[in-house]
Amino acid sequence: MEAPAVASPYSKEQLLTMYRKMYLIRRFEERAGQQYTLGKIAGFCHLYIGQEAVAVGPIEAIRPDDYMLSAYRDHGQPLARGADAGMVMAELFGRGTGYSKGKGGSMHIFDIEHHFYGGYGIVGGQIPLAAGMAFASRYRNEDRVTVCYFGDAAANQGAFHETLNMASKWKLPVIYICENNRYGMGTAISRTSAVPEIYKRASAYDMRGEPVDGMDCLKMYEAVKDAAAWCRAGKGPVLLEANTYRFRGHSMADPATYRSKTEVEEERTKNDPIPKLRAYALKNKLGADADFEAIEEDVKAQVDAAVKFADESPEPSVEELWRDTIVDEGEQDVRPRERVLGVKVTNWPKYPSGQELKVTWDLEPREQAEQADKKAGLSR
Amino acid sequence: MEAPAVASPYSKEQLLTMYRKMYLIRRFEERAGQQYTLGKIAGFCHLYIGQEAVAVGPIEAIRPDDYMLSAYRDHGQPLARGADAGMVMAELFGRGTGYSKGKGGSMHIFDIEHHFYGGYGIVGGQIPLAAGMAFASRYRNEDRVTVCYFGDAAANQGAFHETLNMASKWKLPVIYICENNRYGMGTAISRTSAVPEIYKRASAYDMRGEPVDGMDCLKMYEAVKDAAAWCRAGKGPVLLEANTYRFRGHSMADPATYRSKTEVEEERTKNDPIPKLRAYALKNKLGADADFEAIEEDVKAQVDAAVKFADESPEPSVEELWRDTIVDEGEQDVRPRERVLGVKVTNWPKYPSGQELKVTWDLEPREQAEQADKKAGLSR
Amino acid sequence: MPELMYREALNQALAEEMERDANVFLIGEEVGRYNGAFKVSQGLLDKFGSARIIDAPISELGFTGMSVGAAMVGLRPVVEMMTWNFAILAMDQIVNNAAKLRHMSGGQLRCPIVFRGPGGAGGRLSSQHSQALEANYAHFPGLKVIAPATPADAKGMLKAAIRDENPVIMFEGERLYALKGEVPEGEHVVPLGKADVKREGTDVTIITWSRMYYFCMEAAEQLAQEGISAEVLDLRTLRPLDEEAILASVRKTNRVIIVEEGWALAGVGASVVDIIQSKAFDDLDAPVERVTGLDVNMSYAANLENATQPDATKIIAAVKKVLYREGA
Amino acid sequence: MPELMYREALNQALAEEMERDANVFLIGEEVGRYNGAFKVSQGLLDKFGSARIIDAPISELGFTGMSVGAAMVGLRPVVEMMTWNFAILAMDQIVNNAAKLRHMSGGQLRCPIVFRGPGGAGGRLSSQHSQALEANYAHFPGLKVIAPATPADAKGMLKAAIRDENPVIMFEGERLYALKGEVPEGEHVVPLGKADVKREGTDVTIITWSRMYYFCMEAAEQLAQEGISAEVLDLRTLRPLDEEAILASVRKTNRVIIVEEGWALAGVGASVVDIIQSKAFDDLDAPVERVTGLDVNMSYAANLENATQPDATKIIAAVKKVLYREGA
Ligand SMILES: Cc1ncc(C[n+]2csc(CCOP(=O)(O)OP(=O)(O)O)c2C)c(N)n1
Ligand SMILES: Cc1ncc(C[n+]2csc(CCOP(=O)(O)OP(=O)(O)O)c2C)c(N)n1
Ligand SMILES: [Mg+2]
Ligand SMILES: [Mg+2]
Repeated sequence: MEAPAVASPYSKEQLLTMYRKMYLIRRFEERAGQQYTLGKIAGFCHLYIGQEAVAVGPIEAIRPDDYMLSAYRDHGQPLARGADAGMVMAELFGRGTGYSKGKGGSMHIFDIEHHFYGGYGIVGGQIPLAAGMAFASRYRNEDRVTVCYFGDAAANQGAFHETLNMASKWKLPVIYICENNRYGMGTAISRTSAVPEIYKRASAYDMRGEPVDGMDCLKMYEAVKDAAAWCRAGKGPVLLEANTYRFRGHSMADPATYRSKTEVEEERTKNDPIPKLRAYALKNKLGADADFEAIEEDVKAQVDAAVKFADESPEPSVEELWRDTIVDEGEQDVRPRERVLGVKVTNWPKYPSGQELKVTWDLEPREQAEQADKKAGLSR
Repeated sequence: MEAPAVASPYSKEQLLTMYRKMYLIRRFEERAGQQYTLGKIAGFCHLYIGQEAVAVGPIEAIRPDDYMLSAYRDHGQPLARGADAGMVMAELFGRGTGYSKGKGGSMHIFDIEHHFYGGYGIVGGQIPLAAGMAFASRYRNEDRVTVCYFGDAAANQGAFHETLNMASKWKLPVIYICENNRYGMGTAISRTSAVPEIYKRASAYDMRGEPVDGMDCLKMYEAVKDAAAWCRAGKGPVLLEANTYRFRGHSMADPATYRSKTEVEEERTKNDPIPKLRAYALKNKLGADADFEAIEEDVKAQVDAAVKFADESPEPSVEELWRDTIVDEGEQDVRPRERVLGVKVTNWPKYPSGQELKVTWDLEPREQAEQADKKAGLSR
Repeated sequence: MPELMYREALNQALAEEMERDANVFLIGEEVGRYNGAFKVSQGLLDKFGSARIIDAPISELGFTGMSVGAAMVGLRPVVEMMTWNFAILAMDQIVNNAAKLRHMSGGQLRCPIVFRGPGGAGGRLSSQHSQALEANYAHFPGLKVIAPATPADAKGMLKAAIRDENPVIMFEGERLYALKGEVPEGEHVVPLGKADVKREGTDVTIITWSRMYYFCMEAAEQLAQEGISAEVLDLRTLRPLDEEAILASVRKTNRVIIVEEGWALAGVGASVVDIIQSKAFDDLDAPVERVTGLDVNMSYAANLENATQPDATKIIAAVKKVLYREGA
Repeated sequence: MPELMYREALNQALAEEMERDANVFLIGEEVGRYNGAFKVSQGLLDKFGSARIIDAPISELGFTGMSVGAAMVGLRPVVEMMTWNFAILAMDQIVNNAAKLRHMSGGQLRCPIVFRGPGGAGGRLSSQHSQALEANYAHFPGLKVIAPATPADAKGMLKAAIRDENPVIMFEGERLYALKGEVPEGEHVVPLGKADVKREGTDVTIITWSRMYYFCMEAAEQLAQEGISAEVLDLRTLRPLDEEAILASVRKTNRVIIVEEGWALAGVGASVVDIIQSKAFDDLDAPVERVTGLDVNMSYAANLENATQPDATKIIAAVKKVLYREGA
C-alpha cells in the first residue's frame, strides 16, 4: 500500500502556469540559440537553459509590481514576468521593434511595464542598483520588494560586499538571488572563491542567507515567498543561493570544454527542472499529460510567432542614433508595447510627486541615536 | 602575602625598546601637532596618539625585512621600524630632506630601507597592494610576511572583500591589522557597518580572524608573533582587529565633537598604552622609573633635533618637479638616507634577477587539479 | 543681494530643492551628523531627517550604484563625493550605469541624479588628493558635466542639476568653498550648457572654468593696467560645451587662451582648441594658447605645488604670447 | 617573415618575455585553463605553470591592486583586462597607485607593470561593452599608454612594455585579434613613444591608432585612385605623444585629419589638434578635421552600430574637406 499522500499546497493552475513559463523560456532559448547560429542574433548571447526554475519560482512568489533585475543572462526573467516574446526576440535580432528598439540586444532586456529593470553587462553592476530600488520603496513607504539576480562569480566583486553591508544596515527590502551554476565563464567557482557557498557570506553582514535547490521550481517558490514576507515585514534583506546548472556554454561562443560530458549529462537527465515539475504535478494529480502537451504546443506556436515577428521587423531608423543618450526637455519615457504594438499600457510605474510625497522613514532612528548620544555624554 | 609572580616572558631590553618606540611616536606626534598649529605643516595631518601599541607590538614581533604598509595615519609605523625622525619630520614640513623629498607629505611616508612601503591616501587602497607584496614573497619562495594596516571604516571598501578572498584562496602570507579606533572620521563604525566587529568578516573568506586589545603593546606583540608564524608556515593570511582609540581628532582639522569628553577621558586615563606598558615592567621588575625617565629625556632630545632638522632644511629644488613621475631609462631608485645624510644604506631590498629566479610555487596545485579533472571525467 | 560663501550657496540650493521636492535626498560620507567634510550640508540632517540626509559607509562604488538605482525608480538623489579623487572607485556606476541606462532600455528609463563634490587641488595634499578630473567625465555621452566658479553659479547650477532629467556631474572645489560672492535669493536657476562672459574685453579671450576663473580675473585686471582688454569666458558647463558662446567671443577678439587646472593631454581645453580651430580658423590671429597644470604628479611641498598649477603670471605670459608681445 | 594573427603575436611576446625573465607573470580572468577569453594566452599555463599564469576571480580592483603591489617589490606583472570596459572598476588602483607610487615615495619605488586588454567596440555588444577608453588613461602623468594596430607592433610594443620600468596601459582590440600581418621573429622590440609612418604621402596626413588604422589605409588606397596622396601616421603610443613625428608630417603635407574610435570631447585626437595648431599653425593650409565615434552611446543594432563608428567613407569625406574638394 502506498503511504498516505500529503495534499499538495499548490493548485493545478499554479503548477501549469509555472510549467508554461519554464517551458516558454526553454523553447525561446532553444530557438534563440538556433537563430544565433543562423546569424540572426549577434554579439554575446547567454542562454538560460537549465536555470528556468530560478526565474519562475520566485516570479510566482512575488507581486507583479515588485521590482526585478538581473545580469546579462536575462531572457528568462522578463519572459516569465509577462514580456512579449516577439519583442524580446526582436531585441535579440537588433530590430526596431525590440524592447530597447534594438539598442540593447541580448544583454540588456528591459521591460518596465512588467517591472523588469534590466539586463546589465558589467558583472556585479546591478547589485547596488537593486539596493537603491529597494531603498526607494522604503523611502516612499511602499511594501514592494526588489529581487536581484547575479551569478556565483559576481559574488567576488567589491560591489557585492559594499552593497550587502548597506542593505543589511538599512534593512532594505531586497532579495538577492545568487544563481550558482558552478561556473563563471570557464572557471569553476571553487577555483576562485575561498568560500564557494555564497549564502555563507551573508553572515559577514548580519544578514539572512540560505541555499536553495535551484533546479526545483517549487523550492525556489517557497524560498522567495518566505523571503518576500520577511522583507515586507521590514526585517531586512535576504541572500538566497540558488544551486543550479546551465546546460549550455557560458554564451553561444563557448564550447564549454572545461566541464565533462558526464557532468552535463547527469544534470540534464536527473535534474532538469521542467520534467521535475511535471512529474510532481502528475504524481499529485494536478495535471495530466494532455495538459502539458497542450501547453507545449501552445508555447511552440508562441515562440514560432516571436521568431517570425522579429524576423519581419525592420531595423531601427537611423534617427534613433541621436535618441536616448540624453533625455531632452519634456521628453516622455518610451513604453515599448505602446510604441510597437499600439496597445494601451496601464501598469506603467507611477510615483508620488515631490509635493505629494511624505517621507516618514527614520533610516537611523532618531530616538535611538539620541539615547546613544546621551549615554555617551554628547550634546546634540 | 602576594600571589607567586609568574615570570614575565619578556626581557627588560624588549620592554624598554617597546617603551622607547611608543614614547617616540607619542612625542613625535605631539610635536607634529604643535608644528601644524604653527603653520609649519600643512594639508591633512593624522596623528597616531593613542594607537602606539598597534604599531609597536607587531613591529617587535616580526623581522626587520618583513614588509609593512599603512594608510595615511602613517607616522607611527616607520618611526617604530627605525626611520630617521628628522627625515620624517622634514617630510611633514615639505622639505627636500624628507623621505619623499617633500613630495608626499604627512599621508605618504615611505621608508623602503626599513621595509615600510607607505602611506596611502585612498581609504582601503593599500589592502590589495599588501596581498601583492605577499604574493611576491610566495612567488620567490621567501618566508617573509607582509603586515598591512587599515582603519575600521576601510573594511567597508570593496577592495577589502576582493582582496581577502584572493589572499585566503592563494594562502598569501599577509597579516591584515584593522586598527579599529571606533570612528571613520566623524562616523562611529557601528553607524555604517552591519557587523562592526571587523574580525568576524574573516569567516566569509575561510580565513583566520581575531580581535586583539590594541591598547596593550604586549597583546599586539603576541598576536602578531603567532600570526607571523602561521603565515610563514604557509597556512595563509590572518585578519587581526586591534581595538584601539585615537586620543585626538581624525586629523588636525577635526574638532571631534562627535565624541564625548567622557569617552575620550576614560580612554586616556584608563587605557593609554604607554603607562600601561610601564606599569607592567615596573610590576615585573623589568625596569625602574629611572630607566623610563632616561628614555623619555633621550626621546625628547631626539624629537627636538628632528624638528630643528626639518625647520632648517630647504624646500626641494624646483627641478624636482620633473622627477619621479616617470622613471627615466637607467635611472636608479632613490635611497633617502644616502641622499640626505650621506650614509651608506646596506639593507636596501634586493631580489633575484629574472634569470636567477626559479619559480617553484604551484599556486593551484597541478596534481590536485588533475585529480579533480579526472574525477569529473575531463581530459587535459 | 546677500553675499554668501560658495558652500553656503550650495547649502541653500540643496535646502531649497529638498523643500520643493521630497524625492530629492542627499547621500555621502559625513554629510549628516558631521555636517559634511566641507560643511556643505550644514544643518540639513536636522531639517530633513535621517532618510533624506544619509551618512554612507566608505563604499563609494556601493552607495553611488545604490543611488543610481533609486534614480531609476523615481527618486532624485544627490550624491556627495567627499572628493572626486575618491570617486574614481565609483566611476563604473557613473559611466556604465547612470550614463547608459536610458540608452540600454531604449528610452524606458531615465536617471535624474547629481554627483557632486570638490575637484582639483585642495592645497598641500600631494598627488592622490590633488587631481582635476573633469575631462574623464566630460568624455562620456549620457552625462552632463558642470564646474561653476562663483557662489551664484554654484547655487543656480546645482538647482538646475537637481531638476535635470539626466545624470549631472558637478565639480566644486575645496578651495572654492570659502570664497564669497553675491547670490540671488530664492528661485535662481542657471541653465546648464550656457557659458558666461564674466568680463567683457576686446583684445583677447580667456576661456576657463572652476577655480582657475579667479586667476584669470586677476590676470585680466593686471592686463587692463597695461592697456590690454581681456574677455573672460567662464564655460561653467563642460558637457555639452557652449560652442556658440566660445565662437562668438573668438570672432570678437581673434585671440584665445584656455586655462585649465588639469593636465593638458586629453583635457577639456584641448577640445575647446579643436572647436575653435575647426570652426573659427580664419578668425584666429594667433594659435590658441593653453595654460594647464604641468604634466607631473602634484607634490606636497609648497614651492612644487605652486609651480605645478596655473596662476595669474602664467596666464599673463600666455596672453602676451598670443598678442605677440612677449618680453613686453 | 612569418604571418601571424595579432593574438598570436601577443602570445609570442608574452611567451618570450616570460622565458627571458622569471619575474614576469600573467594574471587575469580566464587567462589560464580557458586559455584567455580571446585566446591571447593560449598554451601559456601549460608552459609556465599556475604561479605564473593566474586565473583571477572577477575582482578587477582587487587583482589589479594586488599586481601593483607585486610590482612594487620587484616582480613584473602583466595584468590582462578581459576588456577595458570592465577595468573601469580597477581604475583607482591604476591611476591612484601605479601612476603615483614613484612620486609619493620620492623616487624610492618603481612600478613596472603592464595592464593590457581589448579596447573599442567588439561588435554588436551595445553601450556597456563598446567603449574606446584610451583618452581616460592618456590623461594621467605617471602612465604610458600604447595602442598598436598591427601584429608586428603588437608584439614589439608588448615586449617593450614588459621591459619598461613604468606602468604601461595597452589597448588591444577584440576586432584586431584575428587580423594577420608579418611579424619579425625573436628579439623584435618596438620602442614606446614613437609614431610610425605606415604609408607615405604628400597631400594630406591621416593620423590614427589602433583599429581605425585599417579604415585609414583603406581610405588612403581609395584616395590614391583619385590621385590624392595620403600619408598615414600611426601614433601607436598615446602617452607620451610623438610630437616630432606629428609635426614632421604636418610640415610635409600641410593638411591633417585625425581618426579616433572614441568620443571627440576630451579625446586624444583633440590634443593632437592642439599640438598641431600651437606648433605648426602657419604650416596648416586648412583646419584640422577629426573623424571620431559619434557622441552617443553605442547601439547593438547593426545599422546604428555602423553609423556610430568612423569608416573609410567618413575618412575620405574628411580628407576631401581639408583639401577643399568637397562634393568632388
Ligand atoms: C566587471 C566584468 N568583468 C568581467 C566580465 C566578463 N564576464 C562576463 S560574464 C562573466 C562570468 C560571470 O559568471 P557568473 O557571475 O557566475 O554568471 P553566469 O554567467 O554563470 O550566469 C565574465 C567574467 C564582465 N562582463 N564584467
Ligand atoms: C576612497 C576614500 N574615501 C574617502 C576618503 C576620505 N577619508 C579619509 S580618512 C577617512 C576615514 C577613514 O576611517 P578609518 O578607515 O576608520 O581610519 P582612521 O582614520 O580611523 O585611522 C575618510 C572618509 C578617502 N581618503 N578615500
Ligand atoms: Mg555562474
Ligand atoms: Mg577608524
